Amino acid sequence: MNEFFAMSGYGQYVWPAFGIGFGIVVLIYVMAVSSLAAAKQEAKRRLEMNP
Amino acid sequence: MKAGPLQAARLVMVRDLRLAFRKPSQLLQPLMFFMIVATLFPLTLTPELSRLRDAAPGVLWVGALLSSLLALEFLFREDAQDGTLEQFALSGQSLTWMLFAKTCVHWLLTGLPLALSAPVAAVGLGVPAEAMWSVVAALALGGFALSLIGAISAGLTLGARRGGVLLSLLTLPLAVPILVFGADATQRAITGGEIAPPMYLLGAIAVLGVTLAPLAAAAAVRIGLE
Amino acid sequence: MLNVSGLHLWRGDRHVLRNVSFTVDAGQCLLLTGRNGAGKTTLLRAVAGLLDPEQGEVSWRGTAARKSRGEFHAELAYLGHDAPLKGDLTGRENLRYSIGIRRAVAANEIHAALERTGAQPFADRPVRTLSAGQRRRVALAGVLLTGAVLWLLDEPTTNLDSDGKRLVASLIEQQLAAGGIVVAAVHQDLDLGSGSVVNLELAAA
Amino acid sequence: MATWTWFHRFGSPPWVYGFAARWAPWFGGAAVLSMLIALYGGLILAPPDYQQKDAFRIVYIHAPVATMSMAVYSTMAVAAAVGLIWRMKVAHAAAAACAPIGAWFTVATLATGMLWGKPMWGAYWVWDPRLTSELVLLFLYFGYMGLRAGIEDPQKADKASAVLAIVGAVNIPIIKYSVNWWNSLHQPATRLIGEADMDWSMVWPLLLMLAAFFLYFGWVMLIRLRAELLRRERNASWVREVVA
Repeated sequence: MNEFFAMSGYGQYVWPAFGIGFGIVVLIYVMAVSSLAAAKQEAKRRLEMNP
Repeated sequence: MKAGPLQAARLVMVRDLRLAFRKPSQLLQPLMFFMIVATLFPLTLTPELSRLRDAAPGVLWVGALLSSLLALEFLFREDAQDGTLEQFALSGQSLTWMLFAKTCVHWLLTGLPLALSAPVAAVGLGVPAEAMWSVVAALALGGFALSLIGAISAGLTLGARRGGVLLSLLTLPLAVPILVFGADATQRAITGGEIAPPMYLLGAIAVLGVTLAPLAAAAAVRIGLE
Repeated sequence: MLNVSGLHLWRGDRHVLRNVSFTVDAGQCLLLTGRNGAGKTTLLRAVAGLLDPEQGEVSWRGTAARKSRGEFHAELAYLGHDAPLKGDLTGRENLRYSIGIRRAVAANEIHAALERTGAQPFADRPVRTLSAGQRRRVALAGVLLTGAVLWLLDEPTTNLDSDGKRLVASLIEQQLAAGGIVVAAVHQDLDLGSGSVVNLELAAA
Repeated sequence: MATWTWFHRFGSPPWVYGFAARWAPWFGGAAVLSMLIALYGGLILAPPDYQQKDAFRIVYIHAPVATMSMAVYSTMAVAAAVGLIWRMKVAHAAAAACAPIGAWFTVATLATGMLWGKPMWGAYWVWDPRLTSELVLLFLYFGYMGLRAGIEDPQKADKASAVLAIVGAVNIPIIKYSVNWWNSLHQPATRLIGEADMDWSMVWPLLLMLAAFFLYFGWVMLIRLRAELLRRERNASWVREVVA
């Protein structure tokens, strides 16, 4: 197992690369969802303001 | 009798040149800016000509780009504010040709004088005398391409708030090829190499720019006038 | 000749033009009235083709203006709120260039037009030294010089004295008598003695 | 006839909104599943590279995000052109939805490229032509988003940014060519992976990961598209029905 995480000595590069890469993948998703939620919220607010 | 598109373009050029010469102080600003930039490099880098010579292409081209950007902001903005650009768009004439004319004037007033006076700055950067013609030719051609690219971003930022910084943000990435080929031509001129290959590429970009940039600028200006 | 049908236009969040339709024929004048913000300027700019309506169409001589923009604009003169003049040029120079890009124009023609609008006395001063009313007179001379059939005028009498208001009215009358069309946004009455005048009141959005 | 109906449907915001809502979960599920399989294949099943040892495994994240950074720009430019030519609101909304996604993919490309560069070149940043092009691409995205943010009127912002996207798309090949030219003057070409001698067990996880990222892009793009449509159509009656 340790051998797997060591990545033949390149672990300090491989894991951050995957971490940042998939971190951004998650980030893009979270931002998309929150942008949709914000747009819905805004539309609801307008609906309540002038029904 | 309706005027032809070339007649209209010629009149726009005459008008813009006349307007520019009514304000001679503003006319010289890009040139002076370029000279100051070129002076700052020896002061911050090294006074040794042999080392400055290596940096010379970069200094000349970054300086040219920045001073071209400086004047770009006024390319369409004043005409848009006083309503004359709107009248161009409603004249029944090709806006593309008229904007091409304005872009040519921008080059005549910034790119060309800058290229012609570049030897003064180049001497101070240790560029050998025999390279001067090539330096001038590359800056003149590259400056023309820069003006064409810049016309698109100047049109696009017409409708934007804080147009100044945005204008640079839009123009700089698009100008990368011009800088690369231009600086390479200058580099080759300084080291006594063959400048034809990068000059051909610079020429190709200018030709592409002449055919496409005024069209894009006209589309951008029409959007900006809305 | 000028036919506008079912125009809808939004500016950001405001539905400014709601289903505006009208037809104006040769020799007719359309006066647009309505409160500030009712969309008079927007309508004029949409007719001129400066704004892109969401829905609806402007057609000129039976063809969509958007499709034959060059021909339409060659027959159109648009005068907005501010006189479209360069401050560093004289009135005469301004006209030489702004008309020159449209058609070949002789110096005596410009002179005659400036005489008609009473702008001749100050036509050789830089425009930035002129008053707003004087600029408007220079700009009106420009409208005359275009020789356009269709005039779109946005508040043509602003900044003009009573003398100037009469001038605008008589220019419009002459344009109508010659078979032209005028669409003007106004908020005070224009005393048009002759010619057929139609009113269109825009409701505030 | 059939294509025309399709074209018409994609021009209708409520239809596209519903379509996006229905399809996004499928894209999402397929993307996550294939990403996990590809990760297993890339990190565990694939043998280490004979030269780069295990460092080569960065390819499984770097290559997909790099591909996407370009693919998203192309999608954006095509959508922008469709919006401009056929005056299609949905296409403009799609272009707007692409920009932040593409910019983040570009950031990911630069970050993973730097982490790969350190063991291979001995420095986090080397002016490698591919990384340099990515950097310029990031500036293009910044310019696009800056222009959008700088123009208040949404329709005007749509049209102006569409012109910029098209100009950028024409320029990208020229930029790439110029950067390659510039690089060849100063240093011999560097290659991050020996593309020629990859074993199949190394290749399939890469291909699967690429497919996974395309699906993932479809997923997040559909979500963002819905948000853009809601914002643009906030006065339309269908929006009232959707949120009520």
